[in-house]
Amino acid sequence: MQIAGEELAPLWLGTGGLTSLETVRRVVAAGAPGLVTVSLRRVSDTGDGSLLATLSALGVRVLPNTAGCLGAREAVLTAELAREALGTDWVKLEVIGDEHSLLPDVVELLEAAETLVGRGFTVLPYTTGDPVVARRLVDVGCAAVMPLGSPIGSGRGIADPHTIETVRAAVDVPVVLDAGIGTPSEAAQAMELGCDAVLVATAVTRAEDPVVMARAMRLAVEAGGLARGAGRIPRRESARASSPMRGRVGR
Amino acid sequence: MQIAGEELAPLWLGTGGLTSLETVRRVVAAGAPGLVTVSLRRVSDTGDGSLLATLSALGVRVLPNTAGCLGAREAVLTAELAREALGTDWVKLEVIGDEHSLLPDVVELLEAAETLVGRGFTVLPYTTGDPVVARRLVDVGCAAVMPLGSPIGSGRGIADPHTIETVRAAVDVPVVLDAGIGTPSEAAQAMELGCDAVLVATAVTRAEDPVVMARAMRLAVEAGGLARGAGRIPRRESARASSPMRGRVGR
Amino acid sequence: MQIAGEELAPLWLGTGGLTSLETVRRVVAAGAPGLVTVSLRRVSDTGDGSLLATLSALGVRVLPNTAGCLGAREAVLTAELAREALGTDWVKLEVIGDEHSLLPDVVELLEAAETLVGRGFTVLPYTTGDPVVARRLVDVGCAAVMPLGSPIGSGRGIADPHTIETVRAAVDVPVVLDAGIGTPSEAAQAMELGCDAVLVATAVTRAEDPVVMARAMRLAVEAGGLARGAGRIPRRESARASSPMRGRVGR
Amino acid sequence: MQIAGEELAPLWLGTGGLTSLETVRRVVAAGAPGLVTVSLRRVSDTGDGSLLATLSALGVRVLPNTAGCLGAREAVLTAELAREALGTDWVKLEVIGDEHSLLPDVVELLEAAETLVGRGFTVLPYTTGDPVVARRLVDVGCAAVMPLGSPIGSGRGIADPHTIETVRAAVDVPVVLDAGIGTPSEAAQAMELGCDAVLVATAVTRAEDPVVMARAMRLAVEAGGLARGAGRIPRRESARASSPMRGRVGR
Amino acid sequence: MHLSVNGRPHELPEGAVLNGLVAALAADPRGIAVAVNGSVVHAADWPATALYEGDRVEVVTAHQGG
Amino acid sequence: MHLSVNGRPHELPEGAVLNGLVAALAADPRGIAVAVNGSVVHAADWPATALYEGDRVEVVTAHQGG
Amino acid sequence: MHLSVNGRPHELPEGAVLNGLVAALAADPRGIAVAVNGSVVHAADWPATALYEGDRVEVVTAHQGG
Amino acid sequence: MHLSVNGRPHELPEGAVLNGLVAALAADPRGIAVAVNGSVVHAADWPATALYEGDRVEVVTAHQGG
Repeated sequence: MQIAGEELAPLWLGTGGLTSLETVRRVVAAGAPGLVTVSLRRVSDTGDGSLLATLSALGVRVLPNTAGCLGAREAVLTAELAREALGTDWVKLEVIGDEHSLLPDVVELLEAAETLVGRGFTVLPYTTGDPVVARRLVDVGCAAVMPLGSPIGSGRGIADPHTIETVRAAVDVPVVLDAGIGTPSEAAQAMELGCDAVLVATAVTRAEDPVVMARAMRLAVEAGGLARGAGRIPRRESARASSPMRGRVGR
Repeated sequence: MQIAGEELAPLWLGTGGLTSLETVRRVVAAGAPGLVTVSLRRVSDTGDGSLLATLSALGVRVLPNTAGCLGAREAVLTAELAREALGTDWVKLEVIGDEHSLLPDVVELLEAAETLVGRGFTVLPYTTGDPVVARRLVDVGCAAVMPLGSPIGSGRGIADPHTIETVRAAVDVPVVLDAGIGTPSEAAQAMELGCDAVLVATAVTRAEDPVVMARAMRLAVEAGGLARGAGRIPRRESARASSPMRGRVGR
Repeated sequence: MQIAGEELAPLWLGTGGLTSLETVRRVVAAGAPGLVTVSLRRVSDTGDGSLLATLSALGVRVLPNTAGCLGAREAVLTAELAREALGTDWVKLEVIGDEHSLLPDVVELLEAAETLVGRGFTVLPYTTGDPVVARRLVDVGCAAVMPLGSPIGSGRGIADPHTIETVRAAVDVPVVLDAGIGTPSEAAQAMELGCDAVLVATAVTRAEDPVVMARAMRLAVEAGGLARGAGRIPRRESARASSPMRGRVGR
Repeated sequence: MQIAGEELAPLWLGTGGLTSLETVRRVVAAGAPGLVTVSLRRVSDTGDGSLLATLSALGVRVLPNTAGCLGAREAVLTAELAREALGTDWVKLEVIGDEHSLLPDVVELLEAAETLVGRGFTVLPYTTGDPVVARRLVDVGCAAVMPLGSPIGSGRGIADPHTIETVRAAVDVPVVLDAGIGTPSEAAQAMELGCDAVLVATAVTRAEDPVVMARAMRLAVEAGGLARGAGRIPRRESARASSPMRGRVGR
Repeated sequence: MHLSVNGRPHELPEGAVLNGLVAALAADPRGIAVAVNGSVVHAADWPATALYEGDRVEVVTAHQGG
Repeated sequence: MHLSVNGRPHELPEGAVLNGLVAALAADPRGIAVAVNGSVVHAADWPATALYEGDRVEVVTAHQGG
Repeated sequence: MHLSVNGRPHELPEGAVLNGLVAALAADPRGIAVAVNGSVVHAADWPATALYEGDRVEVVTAHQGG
Repeated sequence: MHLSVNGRPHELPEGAVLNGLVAALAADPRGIAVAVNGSVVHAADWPATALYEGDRVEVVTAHQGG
């Protein structure tokens, strides 16, 4: 899939929750992600500062997010700081309604998106499964939309597949499933539903074996993408024989 | 996974519905299946007879089935003929209750299984999601159980995932999901639920592009198997932040 | 609905778990069940013996079950004792495969059903969602079939609605949903799917307020039954306006 | 439930699609709704004008909607006309994003809601399952929120029950499920999830027998409301016996 | 003069007032609401409301709806 | 002599009959059913049913159940 | 004489043996299995297997299947 | 003078400039971004950026995140 003319692998990985930079290295190697996301935090709270060095050594694209921002003003400032710190004008725009549900606040999101597009950012907004909001995000210039499957970190997969299909049908920019994925089968389903990429964070970083899970996600996302192009069989109410009924012995 | 001490890849393919032997070749190459299934039919109804030659040239294991048999007697005779024709004592035992639903008749199935085990067959029975029946099939000596996800050819996936988990917990032989799979995400889910292999027929053979779908299924089954070993995150009612909440700008 | 020519209300209630005979009285009054089920237990384990007196004072039909029986022989003896103790030849036939899953053992169930029908019982078997087994139960003379929605006491509702529809289509005797119901919406759904009655035990007896829940179940079962006859609208992929689009202001 | 201090029955009915005023009368009698909704349309397109006379003769509260409005300005004018024509300042506020999906445009919806509240209306907005938007609607003064279960007229029920629970938890005004209900079981489920009322239109008006379906919906909504207060049993992974295991014959 | 009434072209003599137009469209004024150029005009004001070239008039009433 | 009654060891004098055993276990015989060695014995036959060493007796009644 | 071959009526001269019938139905005997009256006859026995009036013969091979 | 640095009270001598503060907080300036009173200050401007009583300074860098 492509963002702003750049070709990216369809699995995107979050890094939050990985327990060491060595694990980051091995997860990135196993998942071969199109990009990895990072957050921006105060130096006094970040501990080991060599994450960026590790990621640039791996040559993987880094996408800063505005995770945890509760309003457009905060999110815009965080995006500006990210551009300064990381030297990229791409941003995963996250504006949440509250710290409990972590669900998007689409009103503040639209305001922040419009502002950042105006300042030259490539904006990838984390949003709900609402196709009308998705269309508005594209109208203000977002480069993709990132609807959630279910709440962040919940591992409940795609709660209502129909919403993803409607978002897919509503916009002509890439659709990236964001949040809720717990297993490879759910990541594959996202692609089958028409997504161009899948962002997985907790499902990999907090799995018992993040490295193996990263590889599983990579294979699943590839499988789902291939399947979309291969034309699935229709769902049928009744059965249909896969062996011929004619020519059976004794009939 | 292993059947009767033999190592097999976890994707199994049906061949019914493929439109040419060339397609059979390309599908087998793309899917790299642990085995492929064939049916036994009267010569006067089989047309092109070189299917076996094609498959043996590919070096893939062939598993004859008793598809379409409505009683134990028919199924046993069909299995005997298959052993004679193909020189294998493995059989996918299928005894259906009627030609409409194509659902197993577990009473006739148990009788046929016991008979065939007694005659030295390695019996792989197509059965329902009933763990008590599964245990009985193992008690009479079946080498695996093959519960259905949903009706044959329906493409409705795994209608009740809990049944697969209960069958998995009920037996200590390999569990192979059989019937109902429509997409790679569903094949991956079967493995995540604890299956050791997945048999896919219609979903590949009647896809718009069977070759690409075969490859997608192969990747998905591998992904699901890896995921089971990698320890998925728990499902949570509420959200959990994947980026740290501490150290946010402006808070 | 009718069993053996007798008209019965479509809500059936279990009595296990009710904390007092007074609660039994109030639950029966609130639920107005077509019948209530009881188990047969050794006198040394039954404590307060006036349950039957209470039920006969209420004038409600009593259906003994063979709950907990692990084989046909046990179940047949328990049914014989029930006929002797209660003076009814109706029996809810339950033969389970193990004490953990409490799922039916359909092989032993079919054997016990045939025996009891031969001895003049009106047999109502607790069975799986397998339509082929359901047809066999009717073939040996059962007066109804009672497929489970999900495991006994699990409150998970109807795990796979399609199985209930297929059982409904497979037999011409009454279908009574048995086991798994947790809420009135699930009881209503059972009726919408074509069941003639719903047996609810734990969902009422272990609710915080069994009396109110019994009334709720009664209303829900009536609602579902009415709906089946009223012809539901088809499910549609896309929306359809319920207000006319013509004549809107300003268009 | 109460809106603006007024007690209303928990079933609300739409009138679109009923084929005659006589059917309107019989459906209202069967459903005993807390209110019925009507649309505002140009006289030249409304045909038989005696709908209002019929409804006022029935003594049922009438709630005008702004169905089909594509922007805040249109919706506000339609609401003003409704107040003038019907003499009520209650309005079901509907602002859709497009004429195909009929899904709410939450940005225009919030603007229209704020304007109408400022002009003294009692605003009942048709909205998405987004709890953050729901909270904003309450913040601008809406008297209730009406989240959709699935698209208008689709009869697909509550696509993601979790969204209704989160909306319920997010606001302290009445929650009325609006759109998508196809069957009584789904209406009961809405109440079980915490809704205070359910608005049903197409599911009744386009049922084969709208009068019987209206009665079924009334019973189902009452059942669901009772159940919420009665404390459902928890869902369990495994079974739990509803008859005692102790004291069985032969054990 | 040329007006738009309920989205359609409409001819009226100079000096026409709203009251007459509404009466022509709806036998019974009860349950009728009217807007001229996007603003509601109360029934009491119909007699005194003159209409002009190009006015956009909406005359609506309740209709069955979801 | 030693019998098994409802799965538990039970002592009875030689010559005991079923009637007495049932009476000892259940004050009110209504709603009671009895099996000896896996066969039901009708209430009418209790007085005439002698018990023997090793008999397995089940005495049951209705209990709350699902 | 009259036989049933693969479910269809079939005429054969008296004294016919299985070998010839199979050859007539399948050019290449590899991958072919045969049952007469419900019992499998191994390929080695085809030449020596006489056919009789009313025999039911099944001649099958592998076919694509699920 | 009293400032707020990353949300905590901070003391600096009169005349302090941003450069020194950043250096004190982060050994390596690469990957560091700074905002004063809600506006980003580019690294090139740190030496010339004087700090004043009450300034709110944010000094941030990349951290693992979803």
